Amino acid sequence: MSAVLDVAGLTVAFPGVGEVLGGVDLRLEAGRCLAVVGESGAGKSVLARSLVGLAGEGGAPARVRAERLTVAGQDVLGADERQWRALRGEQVGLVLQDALQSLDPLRTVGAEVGESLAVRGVGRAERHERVLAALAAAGLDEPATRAAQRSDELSGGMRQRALIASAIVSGPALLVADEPTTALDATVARGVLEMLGRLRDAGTAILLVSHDLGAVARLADDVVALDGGRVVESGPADVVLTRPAHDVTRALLAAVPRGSRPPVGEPGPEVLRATGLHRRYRLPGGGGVDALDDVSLVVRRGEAVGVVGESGSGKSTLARMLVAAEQPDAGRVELAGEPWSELPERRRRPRRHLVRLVPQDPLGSFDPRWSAGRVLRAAIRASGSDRTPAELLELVRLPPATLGRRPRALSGGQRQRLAIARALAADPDVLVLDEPVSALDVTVQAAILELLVELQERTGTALLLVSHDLAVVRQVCHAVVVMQDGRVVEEGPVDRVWAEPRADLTRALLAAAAAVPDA
Amino acid sequence: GGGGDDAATGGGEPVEGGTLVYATGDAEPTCLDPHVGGNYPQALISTQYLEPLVGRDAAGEIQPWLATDWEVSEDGLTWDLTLADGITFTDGTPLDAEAVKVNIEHLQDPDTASSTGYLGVRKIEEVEPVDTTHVRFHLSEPDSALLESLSMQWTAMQSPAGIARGQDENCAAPIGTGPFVVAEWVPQQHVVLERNEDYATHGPEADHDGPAHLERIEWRFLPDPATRGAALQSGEVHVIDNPEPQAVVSAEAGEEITHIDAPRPGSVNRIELNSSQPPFDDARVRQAFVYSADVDPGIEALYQGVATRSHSPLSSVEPMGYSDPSLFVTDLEEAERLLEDAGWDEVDAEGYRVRDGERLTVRFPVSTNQSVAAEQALFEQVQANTGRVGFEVVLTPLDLSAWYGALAAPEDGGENTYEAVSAPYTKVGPDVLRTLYHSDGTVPAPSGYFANLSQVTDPEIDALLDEAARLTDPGRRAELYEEAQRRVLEGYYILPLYDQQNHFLTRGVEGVTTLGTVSTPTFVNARLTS
Amino acid sequence: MTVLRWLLGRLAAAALVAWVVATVVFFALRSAGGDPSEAILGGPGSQASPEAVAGVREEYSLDEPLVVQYLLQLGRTVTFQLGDSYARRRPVSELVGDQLTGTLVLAALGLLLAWVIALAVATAAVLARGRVARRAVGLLRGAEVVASVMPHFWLGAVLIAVFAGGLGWLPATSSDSSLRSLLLPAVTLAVPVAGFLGQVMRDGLEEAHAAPFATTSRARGASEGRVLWRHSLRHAALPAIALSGWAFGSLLSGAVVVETLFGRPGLGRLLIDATHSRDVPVVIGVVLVIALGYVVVMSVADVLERVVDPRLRGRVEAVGSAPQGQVVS
Amino acid sequence: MTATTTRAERTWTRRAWQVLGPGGVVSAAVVALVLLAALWPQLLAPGDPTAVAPAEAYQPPGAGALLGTDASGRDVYTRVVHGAGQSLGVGALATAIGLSLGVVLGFGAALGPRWLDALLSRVIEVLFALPSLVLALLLVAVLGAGVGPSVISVGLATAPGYARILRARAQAVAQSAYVGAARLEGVWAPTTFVRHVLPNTVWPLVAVATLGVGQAIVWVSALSYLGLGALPPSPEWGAMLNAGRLHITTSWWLTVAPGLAITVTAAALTMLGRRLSAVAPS
Ligand SMILES: Nc1ncnc2c1ncn2[C@@H]1O[C@H](COP(=O)(O)OP(=O)(O)OP(=O)(O)O)[C@@H](O)[C@H]1O
Ligand SMILES: Nc1ncnc2c1ncn2[C@@H]1O[C@H](COP(=O)(O)OP(=O)(O)OP(=O)(O)O)[C@@H](O)[C@H]1O
Ligand SMILES: [Mg+2]
Ligand SMILES: [Mg+2]
Ligand code: NI
Repeated sequence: MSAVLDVAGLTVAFPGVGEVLGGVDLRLEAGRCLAVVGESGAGKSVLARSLVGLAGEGGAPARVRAERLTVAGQDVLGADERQWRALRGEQVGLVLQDALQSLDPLRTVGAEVGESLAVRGVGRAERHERVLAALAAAGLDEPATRAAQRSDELSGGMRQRALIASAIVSGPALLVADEPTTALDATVARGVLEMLGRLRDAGTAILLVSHDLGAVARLADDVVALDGGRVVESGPADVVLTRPAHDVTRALLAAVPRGSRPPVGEPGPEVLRATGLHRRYRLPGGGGVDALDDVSLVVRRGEAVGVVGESGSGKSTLARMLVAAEQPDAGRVELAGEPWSELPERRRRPRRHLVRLVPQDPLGSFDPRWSAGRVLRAAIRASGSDRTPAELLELVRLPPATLGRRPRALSGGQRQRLAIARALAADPDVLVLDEPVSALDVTVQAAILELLVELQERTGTALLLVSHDLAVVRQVCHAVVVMQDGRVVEEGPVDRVWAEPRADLTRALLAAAAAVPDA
Repeated sequence: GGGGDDAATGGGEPVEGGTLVYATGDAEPTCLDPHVGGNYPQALISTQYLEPLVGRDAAGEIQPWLATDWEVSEDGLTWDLTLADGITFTDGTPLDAEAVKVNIEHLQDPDTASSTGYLGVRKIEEVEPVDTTHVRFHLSEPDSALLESLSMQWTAMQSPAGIARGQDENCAAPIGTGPFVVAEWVPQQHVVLERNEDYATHGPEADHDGPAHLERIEWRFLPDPATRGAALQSGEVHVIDNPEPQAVVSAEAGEEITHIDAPRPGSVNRIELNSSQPPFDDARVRQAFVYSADVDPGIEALYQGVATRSHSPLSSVEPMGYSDPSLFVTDLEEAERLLEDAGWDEVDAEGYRVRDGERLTVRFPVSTNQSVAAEQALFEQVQANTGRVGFEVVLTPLDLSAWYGALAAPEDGGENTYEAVSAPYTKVGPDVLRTLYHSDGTVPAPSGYFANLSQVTDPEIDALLDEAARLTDPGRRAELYEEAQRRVLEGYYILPLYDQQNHFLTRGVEGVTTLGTVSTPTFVNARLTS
Repeated sequence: MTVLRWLLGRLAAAALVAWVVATVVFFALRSAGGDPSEAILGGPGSQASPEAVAGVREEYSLDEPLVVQYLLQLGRTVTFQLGDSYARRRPVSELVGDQLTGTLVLAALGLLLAWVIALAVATAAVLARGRVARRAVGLLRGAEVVASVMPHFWLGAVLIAVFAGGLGWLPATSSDSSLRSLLLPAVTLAVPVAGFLGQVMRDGLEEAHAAPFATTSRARGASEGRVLWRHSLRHAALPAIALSGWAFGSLLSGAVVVETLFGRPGLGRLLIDATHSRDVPVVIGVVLVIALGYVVVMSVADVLERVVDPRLRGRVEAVGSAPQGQVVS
Repeated sequence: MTATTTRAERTWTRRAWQVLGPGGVVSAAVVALVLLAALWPQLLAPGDPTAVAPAEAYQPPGAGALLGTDASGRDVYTRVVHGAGQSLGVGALATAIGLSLGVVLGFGAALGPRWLDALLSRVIEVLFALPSLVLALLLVAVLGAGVGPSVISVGLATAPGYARILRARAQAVAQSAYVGAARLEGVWAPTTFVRHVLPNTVWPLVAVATLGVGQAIVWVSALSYLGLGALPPSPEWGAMLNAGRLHITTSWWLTVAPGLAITVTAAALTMLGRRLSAVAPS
């Protein structure tokens, strides 16, 4: 069978940046899936874009060289813009990494999905048919309704599927999918992967770029590992994922969260108790949504409690309520046995240092004009503790040089650590973390999780960890609370829940979270 | 002289008919009837459709027009005027003695708020229609300036039927005997004047019988001088007024554009010094100001020969004007000495003179509507020049309302808010001196306005002007007016600058002349050139 | 329901504007010196007799206390009885009505031109390929900034000197609504606004053109032109539309200057003349019309924004996340 | 010693180059020059800007007078240099007025109770609805011509713009996660305002204000055209430009010199403002 994609010696350089890809070789046949893995910045996205002649998008114009560049059976080495255009959409579909912003918010989903047909002059009626078919094939319910909506009216998962629909609408021979499952719920991600699997089985060649080795294991036939723009390892998926030859691949695999924590020996005193929390949000245009519906929970000293659930199930709302960033409509929160949620802010202020929130988006929670040092000093002053900024940095394993830098100048992992350091300034009794690692690279994620476990063991601070990733919860937490539609559907020790899940949702979540084979 | 200099326009055969476009820089009148209010823009446009009882030639001689003959009684209190026979207004109403009576009464009616016109006919106590063509004026006291007043556009004759329509309607389209008729007035845009086909009352300037050559005049309002110049150059308009001096100079140099210089009669353009309060209540200070102003080089540079320096209170077109250049020298040392004498002998940190802790300040409100750019520049030079001997001149550009406000008499006997001002005043004949320098002129109208802005209150001058106004003997009048002018000049009440500038540039038209009265242009002879 | 609320809001704004304008203009002009009765009696410096002045004062209630006069004026303004001009003795509504279309046509054409220029510049900037073209775009950026700070009167004077006085291609004056006579004044008005809009649009266009959805569109085989017309331009137009409301106000301000310069009849000139003669009813009338026109234009811009950006349609003012009372169970 | 200074200098200039870009650096240089002219005009032009010499009127640019002379024989170069102070001052003052009013309205609307927001938003809307020149005409009618009223009216006219930006900005900052984080740390609200809201709102505004100064200079010059601007014999650029405009065909330098001064200064300020707002942390 001839190769849909045959690349040799692909080199991409940017002026001022240098070579981002250095001599990449790839080969992919119809009906197969090739996964490209690698750490952040390895050049995965540049590679994906190069295959449709858009390497330089969003930045300086790229210089692309190759020994061989055959895409969908056509030699595109030195192709001009018109030749590329003929290829794009028709022969190759691209799903960009920024799925949430890859659909024009001003146009209907139908118009976006049908664009590659419109470009080729396909008639309106036929276009409509094929758009609906593509949407259905991408696993969207009610395709007709979706086609009439705009991207901001869709959830993240729906957008991701619509984007895939737009890439496959003209039935391309090759689909390049860059991180199609990041930012998706485990259950939703699983749906997307299954859909890609069906496409592959129907004969489409798929190039999958992903940092999620679980997804790779599920879908890919072959794997290519990139590091610094070079291919460091390649081979059949089951070989690479079970017997990695290169350090980078090995590190990637090692970083996948695995295993669980031993149960706490002696449960400490209660630090946080929520009883019967209710919260209802009004929706524009009438109606409302119950973000929290009779939620109760207890967190003890020395204990780590995980909160999992699908997107929109009320996890963040619960977290905000526990730190009294928001008031419950009904129910109450007690902090260390004393009233908390019903106090006026004035009386709450002196005890605020007892509980700290590490928000999902650490960058937004720092004043962009403040240096890390200033952030920490302010936190220390606010809680009246006697720690020093240097000490706090040490605690989260950040170099002292970080003190003078602004949050924007820090990497994602560093920012997350800084946020944790800030929270620790107060020596809180309980630390509430909302999705602390969802935006991070697997390797960085592993480091943070390790840090959290170690911290807790050292200080005994109670943890409440919100995450959509079951593996993360399992690795860090002793107990878990599973939420659905604002309600707690299951709770209990991690081991018990994993071993014998009681709620349907828990079972579905566990099934969706594909395990990466052990190295 | 009042006539235009009829240099042949560059090429082009004169043609009959056509529309002449006139662009004026003067404000758009709010009423086309010059009896109402009465300012120069009204005189300008009404010249085309209204005519006065008498005219005036270039030499200043009164000439017959609607009135063919006149006679004054021995005591000067009764005037008999004979009207031309068989004349009708363009609406068919006859121009008879009754019509004259209606017009004079219209001028005297407080509702019309006529200013210049009212001042001219205020001594007429009664108008007696003797028969159709004879009318008799009974005066309260002799008025030698009566004919001059009646020659002005502000007292021009209108159809009584037109007046009877009421002020609002009459303002929109006054009805007269002129060569053109008001056909349409689109405010802010133009007034369209159509030819009067039955024109019969040819005045002193008319050079042919029958109606005017032009079919129509479009009278446009174009406030920006640069735009007016460009519009003339591009051939959009045929005649413009109030050109910038530089435009006049380049017109004279070229072939295409003809320049008409028609200085206004009556008063000269001058800076008046308010003698009613310090510091100009002291003649020495006024003299020092005049000695240090040094306006000659400025007038030369700014006007480039377009305006000639004057040393008289009266316009150069007034035969009775008296001029004394020796009084208006530049002598800084003498100026300084005069100021020291007057007690202004200290100088403050900024170089201004001080007396008793008070600075020698001259407040000088300038009307941006009435002073052209060159004139404002000249005032700036006066400011700089008098500054050298220690005057602090504060120039304040003001819009017309505010400017009148600044000149108005204070409500309750307080001080005036100006020390110097330049206020144009147009009136035919030397009697303008009585308006401007008679102590009666310091008595404000209810609005606070008064004409004698230098506030000259010299009984001798009053006596001379009163006497001259009563006499009809030209020789004796001239003597009296000369003496009055000498006293005004020697008292340094004013700093004469130049004639009230009145220039027109024409292109693609010939035969444009100006009336010998208030120098407004008439198009009775005008023909477009192809 | 939301439409009704929006409409009510606009009406409230209009009423408020009317009230403020009447108040501000009234007190401004009454404290400005110069007597309105003069304006009524034939302009400043009139030598009307005391009887005439008294008569006028009585007729126009000028002898009442200022507060009473204010309330009278307010009553008239809010009921949109603009009264008669002092100086011209004609109903203000008529005067304003006569001049309204001329100014509106001028301002509208100015805005249109500004949009066309801005669009052309912005698209050129985005589509420019190659070295020379990029250089030229760099120069255009400078030109945009310079254009945006051009004083109207200077630009107009230069245009007149060149195109009317020098080349004689176009008339120096503008008296009607023919394109020939509107062109120079409209260009004079448009250039500074175009400079502004151009900068805003180019920024928006460059941003949208680099956005992931544009890349995705290219990946579907769309040409640069299609990406521009179907995607980027609508995004870039949004801030420009929002700015157009402001731009219209600036065009009306500019109209005051441009109308004087080109001898063009219009609201601007009417306003200047009326201010100079303290013709209070006319000033109030003109300012009111300008202000209300602005409210209308802002509303139109609002609607347009919603047409272009459907996301705004459902937007209602912050429907509360405010807690509905404290219930402790 | 010298080597270190030059290295320090070099890094400093390189930094400026990086932050501002070539256009920004040139603009900054122009602004610096204009500032110099504004503060110490004697340094650049030792002559007297008001000294008249009618005999030397309308001299074209040349050896005698760098930029020629005007209708009164005053040196145009000297006047342009000495006019910088007033023109720049006018722009700065108008912007200061606009900004302070904008700050009051904007912060009041953004941070006050709901009714205040509604009220102030209406006020902003009304101010927007009165175009600047209309405001200026009214003010000049009240206060008389001169720089003062022009400055006030331009200030008033620009205020709603600033207010709107401020309101949006202050609201965004007040609802930002970092202000929320400070609250959860138990920081007192007024402290948060001073530490976070104020600096993060006002700094981006500095850039906008720089842009506004240029605009204000142009607006005040437009008032000069209507005869409502600076009083003679002040060499304010707008007044000079307007006086020279009448001689555009015969003595071009009378408009070109102040015209360039206005456009170049305003353009430089605009460019600098845009660069600053591009680099301002937001
Ligand atoms: N248009 C461009 N101009 C200059 N540099 C670029 C451009 N696009 C990418 N790069 C650089 O190329 C490198 C590889 O980027 P790329 O986006 O391919 O990483 P990635 O492997 O996809 O990482 P991630 O997992 O975070 O998405 C990075 O250092 C990036 O900064
Ligand atoms: N301020 C708000 N106004 C209105 N609705 C809200 C608000 N905040 C949250 N909601 C709604 O409440 C529900 C729960 O939201 P929440 O953010 O707690 O979910 P989550 O479990 O954290 O989801 P995710 O995993 O996507 O972060 C959602 O339906 C959400 O749309
Ligand atoms: Mg990537
Ligand atoms: Mg959440
Ligand atoms: Ni993940």
